[in-house]
Amino acid sequence: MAAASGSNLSSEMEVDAFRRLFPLRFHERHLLQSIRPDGRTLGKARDTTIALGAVTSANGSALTKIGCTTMLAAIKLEVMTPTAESPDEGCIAIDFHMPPICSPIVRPGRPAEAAPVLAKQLSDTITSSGVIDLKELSLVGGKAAWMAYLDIYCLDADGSLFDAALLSAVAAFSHLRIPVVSLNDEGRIVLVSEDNGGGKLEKEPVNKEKRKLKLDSLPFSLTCILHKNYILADPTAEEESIMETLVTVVLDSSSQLVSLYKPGGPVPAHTSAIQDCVALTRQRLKELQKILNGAISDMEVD
Amino acid sequence: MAGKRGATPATYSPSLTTAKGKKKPPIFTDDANWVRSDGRHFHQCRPAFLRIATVNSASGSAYAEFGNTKVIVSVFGPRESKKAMMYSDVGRLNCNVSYTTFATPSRGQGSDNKDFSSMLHKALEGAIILESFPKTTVDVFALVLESGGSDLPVIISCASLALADAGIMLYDLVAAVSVSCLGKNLVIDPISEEEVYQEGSFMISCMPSRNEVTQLTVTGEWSTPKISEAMDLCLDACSKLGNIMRSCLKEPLSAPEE
Amino acid sequence: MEYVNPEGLRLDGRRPLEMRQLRAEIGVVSRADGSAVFEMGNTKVIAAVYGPREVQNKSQQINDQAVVRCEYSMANFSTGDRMRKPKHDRRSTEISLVIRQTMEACILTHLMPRSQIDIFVQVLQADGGTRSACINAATLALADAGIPMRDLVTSCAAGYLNSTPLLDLNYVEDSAGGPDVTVGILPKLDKVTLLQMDAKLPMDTFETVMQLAIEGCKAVANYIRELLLENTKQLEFRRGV
Amino acid sequence: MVGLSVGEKHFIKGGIEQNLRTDGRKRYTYRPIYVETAVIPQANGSARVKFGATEVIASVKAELGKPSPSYPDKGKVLIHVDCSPTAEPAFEGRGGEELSSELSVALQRCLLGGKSGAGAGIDLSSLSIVEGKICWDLYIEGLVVSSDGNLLDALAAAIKASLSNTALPKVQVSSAASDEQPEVDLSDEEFLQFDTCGIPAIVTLTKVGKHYILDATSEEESQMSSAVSVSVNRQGRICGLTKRGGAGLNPSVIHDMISVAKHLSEQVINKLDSEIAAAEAREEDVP
Amino acid sequence: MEVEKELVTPGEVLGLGSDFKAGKGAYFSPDTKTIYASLTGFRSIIPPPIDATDQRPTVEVSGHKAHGAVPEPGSIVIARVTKVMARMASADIMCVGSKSVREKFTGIIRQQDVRATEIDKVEMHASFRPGDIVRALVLSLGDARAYYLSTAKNELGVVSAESAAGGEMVPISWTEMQCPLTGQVEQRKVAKVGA
Amino acid sequence: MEIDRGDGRKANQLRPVSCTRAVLNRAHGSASWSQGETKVLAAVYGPKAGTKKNENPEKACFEVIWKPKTGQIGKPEKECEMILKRTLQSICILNVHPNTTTSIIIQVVNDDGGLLPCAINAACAALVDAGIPLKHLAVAICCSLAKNGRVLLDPNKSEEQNMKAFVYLAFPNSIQSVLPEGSLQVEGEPMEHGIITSVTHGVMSVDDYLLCLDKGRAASEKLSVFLRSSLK
Repeated sequence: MAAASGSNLSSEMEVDAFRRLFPLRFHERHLLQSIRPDGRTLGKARDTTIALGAVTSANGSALTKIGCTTMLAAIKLEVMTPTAESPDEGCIAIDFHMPPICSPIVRPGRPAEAAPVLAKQLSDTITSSGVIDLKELSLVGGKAAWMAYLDIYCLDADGSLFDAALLSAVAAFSHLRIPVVSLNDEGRIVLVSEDNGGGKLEKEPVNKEKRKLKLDSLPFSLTCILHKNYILADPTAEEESIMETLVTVVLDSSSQLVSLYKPGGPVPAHTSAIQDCVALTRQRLKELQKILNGAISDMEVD
Repeated sequence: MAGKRGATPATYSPSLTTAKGKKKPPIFTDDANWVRSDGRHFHQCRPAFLRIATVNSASGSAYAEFGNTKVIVSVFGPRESKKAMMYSDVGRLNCNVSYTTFATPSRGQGSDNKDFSSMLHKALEGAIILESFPKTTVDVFALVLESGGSDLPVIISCASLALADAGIMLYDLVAAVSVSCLGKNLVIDPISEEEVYQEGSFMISCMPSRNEVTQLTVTGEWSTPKISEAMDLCLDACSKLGNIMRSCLKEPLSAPEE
Repeated sequence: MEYVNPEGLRLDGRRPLEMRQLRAEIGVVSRADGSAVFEMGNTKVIAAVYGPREVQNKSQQINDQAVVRCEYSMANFSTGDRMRKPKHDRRSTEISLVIRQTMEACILTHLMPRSQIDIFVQVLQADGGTRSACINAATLALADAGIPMRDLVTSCAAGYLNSTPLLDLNYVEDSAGGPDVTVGILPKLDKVTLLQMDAKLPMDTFETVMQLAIEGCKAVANYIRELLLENTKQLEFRRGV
Repeated sequence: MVGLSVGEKHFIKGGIEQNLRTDGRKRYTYRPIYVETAVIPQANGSARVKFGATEVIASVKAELGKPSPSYPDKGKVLIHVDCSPTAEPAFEGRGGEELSSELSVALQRCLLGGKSGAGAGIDLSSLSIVEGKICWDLYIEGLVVSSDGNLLDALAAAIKASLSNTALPKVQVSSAASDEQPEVDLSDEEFLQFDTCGIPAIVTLTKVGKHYILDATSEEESQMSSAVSVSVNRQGRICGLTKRGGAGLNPSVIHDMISVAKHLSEQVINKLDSEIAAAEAREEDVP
Repeated sequence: MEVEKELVTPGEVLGLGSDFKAGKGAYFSPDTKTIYASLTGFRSIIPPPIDATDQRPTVEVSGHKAHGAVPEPGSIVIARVTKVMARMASADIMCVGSKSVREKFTGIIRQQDVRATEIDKVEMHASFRPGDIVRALVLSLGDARAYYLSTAKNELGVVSAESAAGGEMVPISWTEMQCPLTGQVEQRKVAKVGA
Repeated sequence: MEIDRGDGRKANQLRPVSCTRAVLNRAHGSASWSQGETKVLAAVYGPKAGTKKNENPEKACFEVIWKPKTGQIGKPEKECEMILKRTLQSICILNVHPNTTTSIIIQVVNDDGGLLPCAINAACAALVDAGIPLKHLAVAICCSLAKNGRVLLDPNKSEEQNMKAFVYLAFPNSIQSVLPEGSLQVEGEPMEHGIITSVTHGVMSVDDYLLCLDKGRAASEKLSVFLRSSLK
């Protein structure tokens, strides 16, 4: 191994400087003992937390943290006139933002070029996974329907952004409450405030109580790095920048394959590697479902 | 079934059923014992929740929550200035404030306070020892997650915490408070409803322990005595806020290194 | 729409071959190396010249002559409608290019190698013929800045409406859709340095309209020359020579 | 910006200490003010103001518009400033944008008062025609032609002069009863003049070393540690205040600066009004 | 002798100017004649060296992570060479002293700063190659774009380099390095590895 | 069990493929690739000196510009640019021309389904035409999954839209290796079975995905034979 002969140089240099100058050698030395610089085993994901209802001014919101990567998703419902060809369907507009606060690479003038790519990936995955039945967003057939603006903000970018963003989107949808509305005389939908719910009502409210969205197959994802014959689950930003082959597997709760996304990368993925990734994702799926249900249950409590 | 690719259709947000043509909500009558909508009396600020080191990939960061106003600030640097910049033997400060789309009740309002970035720059400029990092730049980026009223003072205080967390040499922390004038009485730390109906506003950012004012903006009509009354009110609110900020900075250090 | 009434008078009372009233002032911007205001009737333009000075970005530097850069911008209140004038829309970029090429032709750039000359033109009031007014203002500003030039560049526009050639069109005549010939000449060297025309014109009428415009340019040249002589006399007087 | 050698910097600071500035003025004296009105014939009102070498042009255009839902009984006033590259090569392209937005916000803060429009120099309710339906929208545009310091005061003076020169056509509301857009016809003979006594003047005190100076040139501004712009109206009430510049200021210093500004403002307002009256007079005899 | 550890934040008074000298993390404000803290950390007092004329102890703030390392004149940096031109080589500074920088700074090594002897006959391409790791001394803040670096001492110069064949080269003299795989010798300005 | 596809093709029959090289004279390398109605024109300029802002100067860097048929560049175009850039970077030898930028411009002439694979093939042909050193070529194919579980290869636009799901796959092309014992063995699997790029649309089961993989590999043999013959 080339690193050994350079040892006289690295022994007297500090670990921190060696990590900055020879990142690949630094990581490969760890992989030999199948651990990673932050102490995790190869297949273990970072600890994940979900906090629902982080934004009071939004109809549904969630803050998720996977290790240091932090995402804030918020859904605001607005009324739109549905299109002619799908009169009784609402619509979802998904947008992903990387503000300058999330990483040193992003400058206010120049947005990160990964942001539009992730936005497209997220909207493809969410629409094709069918987690939201657009018919539930309809209000008055042909005249009014809900337009759900889902905005996901990356507050701290430390690797596997897609997993954290998808998790925050799914959590925000499960926290979404559709407000009670009624049609007033000018044909505009207006909120019916809870207190005078029982009071005089020119129009009986379109939907009775503040209801939740019925969510069936929730998609969960795991990104892995293929390097030589190692598979590293849930990489940090440093690992992603050194070993560039990423495979993102998205499974839904009925363990159907929603998407398998491998955008090139020096290491070709063989079938065995694909199967290992899918197995890791299945195991990760159970973990995430447990965390999400925990968050939902203690939200119902308070 | 892909999401709408073309221009998203025009949408409007269903606002609360407000009766038409109501002049000014009666709660702003001029009698003295009137209590504000969120129960605070005139000279009481909202509870401040502050935390530092919230963004790992930034050199320094801070999160501030004053009632419904939630702000995250991260500081990068001192790092290389942009190529276009000329040589300067004094460090440079670069500030940028942005709003999330869901920060304000209606979607588009975030963009109309473009001048916050230059106001933040002027408020912080006086407190940073620029000579300690020649030729390089310190970037201060703020993101307002939720706009609940008097956003700029919260941004300034949170930014000075983030600078301290990043280890940038400061003359002093910067605490900022704003006061609205409704009828005769001065209302400190106004929420957005109060801001809409204010006749005048008085925003001050100062260095609490050196007792120096770095930024001051006044709008509306004020008589001189009222200005000095507002000034004293704000200065002692700033010193109280300064102590809260200092305890927030000391707290992770005094606790055993986890 | 009748642009020339039977008695031969135009809408604003001028004869077809009559120019609008010229007024100019030199040295209005004290911090600029050279500046001038030029008014043709209601069209009012201010020009400022900075240079020759150090080239800002080294990539544009030419080592045997000076780089001439120009920026044309319109004030928000300059035209009737109040629409916000974005700085870099196509029209202003095109006019900046025209002014730069015209001025570059007449400045002796090889005398000032590796330097940069900035010409900034701001339209305060636009009432037709802004292009010509800008060139005349730029010439005055360059002269005020003492930049060596082959000759003055003066410009004037002429049109053809109701089958009569009209000199120095105003906004109403300009937007009547008729042909608009803008000419820029070096009066002493009697050379045409700028010729722009849009819309169709038979060859012979084009000849007469162009000749008319050249006459206009010569008249502007005389006015400018007198103004510069007057200005130099004042400078001499002020220096008490 | 202005390249000053160390010697020049000391020369400027020393001069201010001894109350004798580089151009011979005292600390609180203005440069010669020159006002010319109706420079832009197409606008409802316009003015060109020169403070020594600083020259700005302001124009007011009035259009009929719909009042904002939250203030149905008030007209709207929008102030926008533009920095022309003729003033400084650095304003070329997008260079001048930051300064112009800063000036626009400072002017709005000093002239238009709080969000509700109360305490504004311009009485917004006088702009309303039919409450909730039609009102006058005033678009005030400022243009910096040549900049040699003290832009904010010059712009405020130019706006005050252009407003006094503004002539709003008289308005008859023909069909008053109907609910939607009532037709309005504008008579172009008699105009109602704008009362500008309420409009404040801005006084900027620039602190260099220990002392403050008035109407600073750009060289002096490059030496300032901080500056306070106070807008004071005729009744002596403060209608807006902006502190610029980096260094911190002791609150007592600020109070002192405010009182000095108040005291000086009467002198400035009278000087401006006399200049405007002279300009109006000049305008009468040369149509 | 350390006074019991007391936590200070920027702006807190550390002592009067008359009885303390301002050390690291503190500054002296002339108009109020007091010393304030400029960083968050523990207040510590360092006794004055015995022979120093000024007997006042220095007060400083320590313990808190100072801002990321910034190259200053006189600091030893480790950089990776990016481009080599006829008269200078440009390099990305990765570490200042032993601390790595969060984001790279650009430095250039001019021809006259490569070595101390016959500086005008220096052949840049024989001293550095893109990709080499170099230990250098920061000469000055340089110009707007880059810091001026120098490798004019024995222990400065190329510390590690990759040969054309990809092997990690071993230094054999102060001007040559050899590739262990192919045995090929390449020219470099080599840093003498410390004892 | 024969499924009649709109144009009468069998399940794993590809659309007619045509590739012409050196179509543009100003570009260093260019190729136009058409599969059925889908036609893409690729041009390669470079390697030019200098690298972009935060690119690594020690390696050659690639820049992909995707020009859609109509409209401006939106998020889908940015995604295709990123996928194409990563794919091409993985097949080129990067350390031959350090500190250079090669820009690849993709102009969509017509899109009738399977746009991304067609673009990948066109880009590879253009890179060969420009003489850029490549480790191996990439061959891309689109496999779609019908409702009844059958895999259809190279669907056109209408088929793509009403299929249950489809996946774009890119494989290294098969090589006639000089070594006697057949192509290179990499941990027991022939080298060209490794996937370079895989992008799926629509929900499918894992085994369906593996089925698509095998079908795709078989089809890529045919495509690489065509590619090799067209490049001679």
